[in-house]
Amino acid sequence: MIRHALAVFFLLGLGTVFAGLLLGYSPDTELNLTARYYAENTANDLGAANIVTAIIVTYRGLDTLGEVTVLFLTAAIVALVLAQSRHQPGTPQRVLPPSGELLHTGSRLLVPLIVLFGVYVFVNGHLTPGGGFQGGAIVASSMLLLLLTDPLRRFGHRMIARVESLSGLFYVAIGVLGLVLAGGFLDNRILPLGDFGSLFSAGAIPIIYSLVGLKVGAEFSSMLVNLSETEKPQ
Amino acid sequence: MILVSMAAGFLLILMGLYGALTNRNILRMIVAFTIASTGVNLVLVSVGYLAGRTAPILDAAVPVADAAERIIDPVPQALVLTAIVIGLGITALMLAYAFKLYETKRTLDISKFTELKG
Amino acid sequence: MSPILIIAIGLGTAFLLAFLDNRLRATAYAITLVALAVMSWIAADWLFALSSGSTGPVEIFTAGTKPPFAINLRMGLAEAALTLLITVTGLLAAVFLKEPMMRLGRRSMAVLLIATMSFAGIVLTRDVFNLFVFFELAVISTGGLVLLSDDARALSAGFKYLIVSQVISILLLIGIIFLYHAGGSLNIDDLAAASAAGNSTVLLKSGALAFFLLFIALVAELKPFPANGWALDIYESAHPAFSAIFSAAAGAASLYAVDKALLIGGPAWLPVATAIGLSTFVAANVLALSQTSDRRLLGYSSVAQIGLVFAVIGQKDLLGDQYLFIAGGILLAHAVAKAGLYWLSGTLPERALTSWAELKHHPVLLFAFASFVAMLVGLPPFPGFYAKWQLAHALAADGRYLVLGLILLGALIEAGYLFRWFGYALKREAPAQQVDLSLHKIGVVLIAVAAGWGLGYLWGDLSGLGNVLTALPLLFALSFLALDWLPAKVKNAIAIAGLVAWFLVSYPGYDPLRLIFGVIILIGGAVILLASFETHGRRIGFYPSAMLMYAGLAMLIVAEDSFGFFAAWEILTLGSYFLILRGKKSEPHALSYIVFSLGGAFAILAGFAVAAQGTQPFALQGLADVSATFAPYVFILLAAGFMTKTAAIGLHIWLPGAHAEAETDVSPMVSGILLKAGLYGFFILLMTMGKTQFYGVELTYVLLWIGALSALLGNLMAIFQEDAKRLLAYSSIGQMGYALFGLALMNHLGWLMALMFVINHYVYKSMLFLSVGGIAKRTGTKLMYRMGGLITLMPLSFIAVLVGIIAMSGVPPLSGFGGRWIFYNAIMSSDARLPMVIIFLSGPIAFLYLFRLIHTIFLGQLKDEHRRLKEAPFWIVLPQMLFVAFLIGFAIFPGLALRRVDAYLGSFFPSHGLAWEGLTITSEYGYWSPVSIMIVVAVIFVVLLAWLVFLNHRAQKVKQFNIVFAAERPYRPETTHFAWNFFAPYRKALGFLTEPLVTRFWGGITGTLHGTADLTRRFYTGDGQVYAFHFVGFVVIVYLLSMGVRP
Amino acid sequence: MTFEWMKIPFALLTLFIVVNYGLLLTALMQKIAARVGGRYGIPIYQNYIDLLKNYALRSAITHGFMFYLGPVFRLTGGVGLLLFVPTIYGSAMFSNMSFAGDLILALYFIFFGSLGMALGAGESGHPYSAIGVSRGLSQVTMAELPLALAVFAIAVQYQTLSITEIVAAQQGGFLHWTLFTNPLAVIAAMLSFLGSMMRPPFDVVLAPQEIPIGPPTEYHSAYLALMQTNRVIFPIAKIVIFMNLFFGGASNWPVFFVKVFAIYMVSVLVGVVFPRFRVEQSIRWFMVWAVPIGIAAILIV
Amino acid sequence: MEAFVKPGEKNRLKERPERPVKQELQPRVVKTPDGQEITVEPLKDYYCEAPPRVHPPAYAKIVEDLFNWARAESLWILGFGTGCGAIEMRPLMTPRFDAYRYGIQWRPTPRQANLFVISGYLSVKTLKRAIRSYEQMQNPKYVVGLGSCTINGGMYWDSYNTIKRLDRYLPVDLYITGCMPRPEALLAGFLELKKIIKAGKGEGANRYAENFDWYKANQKQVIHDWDMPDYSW
Repeated sequence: MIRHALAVFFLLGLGTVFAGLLLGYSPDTELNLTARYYAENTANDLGAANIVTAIIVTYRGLDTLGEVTVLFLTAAIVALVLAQSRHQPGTPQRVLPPSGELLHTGSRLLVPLIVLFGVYVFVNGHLTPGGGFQGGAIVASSMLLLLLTDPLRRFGHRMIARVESLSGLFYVAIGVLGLVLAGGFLDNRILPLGDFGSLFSAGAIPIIYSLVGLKVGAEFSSMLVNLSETEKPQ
Repeated sequence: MILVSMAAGFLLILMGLYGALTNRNILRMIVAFTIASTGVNLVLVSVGYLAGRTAPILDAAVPVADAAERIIDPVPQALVLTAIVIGLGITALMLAYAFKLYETKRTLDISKFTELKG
Repeated sequence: MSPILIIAIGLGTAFLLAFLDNRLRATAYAITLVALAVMSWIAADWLFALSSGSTGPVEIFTAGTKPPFAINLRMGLAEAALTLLITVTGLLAAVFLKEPMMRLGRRSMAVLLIATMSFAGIVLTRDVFNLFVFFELAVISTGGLVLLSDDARALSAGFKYLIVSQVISILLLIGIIFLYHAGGSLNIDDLAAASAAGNSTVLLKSGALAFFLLFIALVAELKPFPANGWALDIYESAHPAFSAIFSAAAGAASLYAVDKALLIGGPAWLPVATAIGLSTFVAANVLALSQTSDRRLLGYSSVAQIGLVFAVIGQKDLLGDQYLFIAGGILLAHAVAKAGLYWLSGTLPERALTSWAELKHHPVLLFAFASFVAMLVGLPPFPGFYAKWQLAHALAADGRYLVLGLILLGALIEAGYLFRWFGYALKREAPAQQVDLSLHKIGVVLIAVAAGWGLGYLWGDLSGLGNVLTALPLLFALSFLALDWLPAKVKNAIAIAGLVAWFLVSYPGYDPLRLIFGVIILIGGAVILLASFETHGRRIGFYPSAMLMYAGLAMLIVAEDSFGFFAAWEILTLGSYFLILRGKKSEPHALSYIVFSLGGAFAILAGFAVAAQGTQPFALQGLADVSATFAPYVFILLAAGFMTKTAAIGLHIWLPGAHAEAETDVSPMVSGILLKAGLYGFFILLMTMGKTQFYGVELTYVLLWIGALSALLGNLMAIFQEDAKRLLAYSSIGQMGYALFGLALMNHLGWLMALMFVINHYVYKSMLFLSVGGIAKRTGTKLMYRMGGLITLMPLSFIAVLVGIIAMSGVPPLSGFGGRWIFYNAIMSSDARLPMVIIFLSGPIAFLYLFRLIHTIFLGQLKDEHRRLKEAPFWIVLPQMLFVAFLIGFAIFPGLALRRVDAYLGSFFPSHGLAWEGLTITSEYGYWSPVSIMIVVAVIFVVLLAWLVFLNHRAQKVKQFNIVFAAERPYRPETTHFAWNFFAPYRKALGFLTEPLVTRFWGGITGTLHGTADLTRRFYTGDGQVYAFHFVGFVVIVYLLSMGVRP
Repeated sequence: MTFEWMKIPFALLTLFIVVNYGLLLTALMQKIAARVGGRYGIPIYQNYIDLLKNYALRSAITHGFMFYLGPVFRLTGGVGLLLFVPTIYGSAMFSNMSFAGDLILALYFIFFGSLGMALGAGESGHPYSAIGVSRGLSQVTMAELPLALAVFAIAVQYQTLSITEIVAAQQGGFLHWTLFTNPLAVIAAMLSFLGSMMRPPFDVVLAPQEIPIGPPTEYHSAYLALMQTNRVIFPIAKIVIFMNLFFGGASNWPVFFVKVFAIYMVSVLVGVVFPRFRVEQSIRWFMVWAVPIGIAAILIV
Repeated sequence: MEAFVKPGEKNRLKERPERPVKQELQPRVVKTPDGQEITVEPLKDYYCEAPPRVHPPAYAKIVEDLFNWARAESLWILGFGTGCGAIEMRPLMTPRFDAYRYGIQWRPTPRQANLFVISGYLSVKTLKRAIRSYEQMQNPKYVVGLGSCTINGGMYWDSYNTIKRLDRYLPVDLYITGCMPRPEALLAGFLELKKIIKAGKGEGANRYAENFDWYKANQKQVIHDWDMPDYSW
């Protein structure tokens, strides 16, 4: 009881801070300096139609690299944490109720479509809403579907790891290329900006976003696979 | 209008924190934190919203020339994406930890993991 | 090489590792090391370029766009240094982590790389949100690296960390977004410029709140008290190599992040930083007192040190140019030492503090341990020392006495537990365990040691005050570290030669006062060292410690400015501590010695700082010109500091044990020579400041009382001791009381008497300690009642003691009388009457313990087991005989030493001098002719002796039981030797004066501290949820407090 | 005040006079004490016989080097003290060796004999000797304090440490004596004097049966004779200091005899009236009575 | 009954079997601080073993006469009451008898005393102490036997526990008869002793040294637990 009261008390204090923020908040009517710059210069500078994507991939590319790294790191650590809990060969396999026919058929039908859609989302990240993360998550959801269908299914860890690793490496490499060939680390203008609004435009953004998509997909997959392969503690 | 969503975000944060501070079950705590994270994300996007404007994607509806007058602030949107991903990463990590913790003690009660103290 | 490559290489390599086959672990490991090395190299390259001035700070833009529209990084001097620290720590940790990483595979290496990269990123980035991203990376990688530990408990610690960092990241994000809203930018410099320009939107209302959230979230990463339970759990349970990173690299990175954030907040937030930092520093140190696990203790110490640096950040406004020097000095010393200690702990299998005793078999590791402890405490020649000095001066100049006081208090507590721990390592029984002596682990530790010394050199160079490490005496002392493999006798010869040579070199530079001290320290030291020829083997560790003390003393008396004085003071304190610690049972006593000494040193530091008021360098002569506002405080602080060394009553409790339990040849060093350092300090103090009033109380008058009480109580306690060396030790308290009394008389003869005491006390106390030591060596005990009747077996020792006690008790015709004579003449011209009563009483009391000393050891009944004893070893007797010769010579010709000094003192006190006509010394009141006294006494004595021999020459020599024993005969020598509780009637009458009130007082203080620590520990329940509570509570409280006092 | 060879015969003469006077005086005092007890007492010349007998004893033993030296130290202390103090005021010759040092020398030289004696007694190996020494030292430390205070008081009063000058300052009628100019100091000093004379009530040091006469238990024959010699010289030497400091000194031998006798009588009178104190009792007694008077003396000077 | 044996004659009585020496006087092995084991023989190591010496008078008779006069006029009695006769000594210190006027006084330590008054019967146990005390006195020294018991055992003539003839054990200079002798008798005896001393006949100490073996044998004959050196210096 005391702990609840204390929690309420402390959160009331925190709430005061939030209330202060809330009450002191006056919505902008104009874009601020930074946002205005993006609105006015993104198209010319970077050639990306989706300003958010431009910000994510280029202006704040370092954040995104970090973001990708977070996923990579999480995947690695989850693998590390769960490494010991993998099913050991020789112990009796789990027995699970069979998944339904509906799920089987549905997944067979849907998985290619989902993958295709995911790829579409990240390839067009610089033009339309969406991008590498979203696309990657979609790709990974196909993996989830497969796992739901057959929980005992085993995936090639090496394959996933390779994709993950290579896409990451390329991402960093492109970043460094920006340093060498263009204005700085992760500058997308190492490639021609192309026609504004077309698929092959905005310099390296689509490539980077694709790499991010692949990487995110691979990482989520790897996490899912790892979690799925983990045995219940004996 | 925007204050409402922001207030909702703050409320979610406080609710999440309350849950995290009062539930002893680790899984419940993790869920509570995701609620709080959602609240944060909600607050984040609320801040960038400008009344009566549209998404920051340049297309036919939003020509480059008067983009500055037509779009909302793209920065919070970019930030929230990052925040979401990071939140996701941490959640995954906590889940993995939760699994391991359960494995060692066969319990998910946070107050049972107090070998280290003082 | 662009600094961004540090990040790119870290990430790229991490991704590359994932590509490798899991079986190619060795390759992966090699790649990791190479990557970390390259990262370090880049940072080092930058550091070199920036510090040599060949390039200025650079901004690194990403995305080819200028900030604030894209993320930018900055590489300046501070960034370069911190990045180097982080990457090198990462590299060394990787080396150290070889086994676990090879076991867990490439993923763990990738995590380490990312961790290192993200800490570097935190330092480099200038973007708030980017900071958040790097922070989260750091959090997650920490969550991964914690798992490298073999300790199963690390799992729960990691989870607790994740819980709290969830809360932190929530606050951080809210803060960032509202700050963005308020400032329209995410760039730190932009925001800072906006807020500095008084742009109302940034720091008003919601902007201020937003900044608060950002700030508090970043502060949380500094593990502030009490929201730091999670951090301690990690420190305790994680792999030590990771704890090293967590302490050194993560701590440094977080501090720098907060520092950057404060650019936005501006000076208004500095007091908050100060408050949080200081409370963390003090509280964590108090809590560390009651820790028994090495790693948890180090954790508390890390928390404390980070708190200290945070407090220093809070002083940013007044530190100006020195800010980086000070904060950097403390931070780097902490980082190197803490990392080193964690790595060292990684070589030991047991976690109890006492299990570090295993190190005593490994001198090199012990040296490393000592270096680290000294670094943490901020002793010379390490960077923390210079930083502490400058910090104290800056604080005192600005009147921030409370901050200064708390910092010094915390540092003292920290020194307490660290040196206690060091004492365990040296003195406790080593458990049956093996130190892991793998080359890579030891190598890492030694690199840390080297780095510490290197930084010490660097900081000394940068300080502008004189590099301690270039002082010749110190180098000479340190060279014994390298020579320690030589046999002790060779080293001894070198040491003696060094002392004498240094005396000859510096002789021309001494004025008469310094000459006396110089002779005692250098020549006197050499004479005592003769006794060290007695030891066999290599005597590892003795010579570096002893010579360190001598170096400090030699530097002390030539110091011209306050810095040189203080540095020398700390050096001699440290050296003597190691020296005292060598005694068999001296662990607790050495500890109380170092704690009292450091307490005193801090008082001196504060005193000098207050006196200097920012002037640097501050000549000691400048003490004379301290303004009247500060003068009494300066006087009190300095006097308190010096009194800890002279063991004035109240501050004396360290002395008896420290002197009594020290080795045979160490006791005379620490008693005969070391105590003089305090007196020298008093000379300087009184010479420059003279009489000083404090609220109408004359401070020298207070000193007079303290001196008198020390004399009385020291002597009184001495007479009740059963242990011969303890008796001598207590007697030193009394003797120093006399000297202090003489100085505080503030007249010519008083000072002359004090100087006479300086000389006499050196001679007879060294002599007595040596002979008692020699006897204890032969008899195997220091308890006087176990001895007895040794006069025929050890005649030379007897003569030494006899001459010693005659000289000491002031009985004519030996030199002690001269001291008394001058003393009486001195008090004649003083008005302080009451303290004299006490001094009068203590004089005869000295006679009591001296008689007891000679009686119970040499006279009375010889014991069964001592019947075949031999005289003390030649080398121990030799210096005693030199002293005897000197005492007799000095008794006849005191003018040899005193005349010049008398003239010299005349320049301070022209009146009441002595006249030296022929054989007679005349004062204003009386006269004294040492030669005549000697001749008259000798003639009478010889005549009477001849007469007695004529009458009694056929006397039958009888044996010890041939005594009249109430018509019975003695049973055993033990029961016939009247020695135990020798002055029983005295104890009945005056024993109440020796109640150990002072010991109880200090015991009460330490007890309270430990009690507080034990009570506060309960706060850390170990429950991760409670820790989250702590954090939320912390936020709320800081909010209420900081908002309460600010608009 | 320098050394001349002529001083040696005069010193010997002083010594001779004092020894004889002392022998007679102590016998007389014993007789007086006997008369108080209703006894006839020893013959006035008894001390000479005892001394002669002890010197004439045929055998002796020795416990060792310091045992041998103890009495020598003791007597050197007595003789030295006598010679370091000016005996007759105004006589350069009977000032003896006082050119060697002033009042401080005299005060500290008192300990010389005690120290040697204590060492000799210690080497005898007899526990009772040690107990006696322990008692004696304990008592004397506290007994000395009022004296030190008184001496300091009058040194301040006369602004000198030279005994001769202190005596000189008291000349011109007995009202100039310190006794009347500074009575508190004199009282304190005389109380201290009682404590140092080894007479009741402060003679537990020598408790004859409990610790057979304490420190000299083992001494006999010529050793004892030396100590007996000292026993007649030393109190007089001490009394001479008191006389010089507090009672105007003596400008010729008859005055000397009278004043010494009178001062000696003080301790005898007290001694025959009071029973013995234990050591801690006497320490407390000095603390409670003598020391405060001494402190008062130095405070009002 | 004891046979009468003249001084100088060999004791013809058969030797009694020796009793084992007391534990504390037996040789013992002790460990020195440096670890050696040494044997301590208390009787040898702690006591002087030299026999007493005969001390001749001064070379010149006149000097010796002077000395003897002084010795006679300064009789220091050892304050050791050995038997019931000791009670008669106390009155000598009182105003009524006041022995001090004859130069007689009491000393608490044998080292400083010249006259040992064996005050009445002497039990065997006390004899041992008396011998020790006597031997610790310095030459010349005198023994006065007080009362009949010291002459022939007196009323204890057949006691198993007292000695009967003091002069078999110590060289007696003078007997004062009576049971008990009055203090006046004591004073008279002391004055008589003075005459003996002045006549140069008070050489008991030298007699004791000359016939040391005989005295020792006699002493050891009655003192069965002889646990001390032959001569107590």
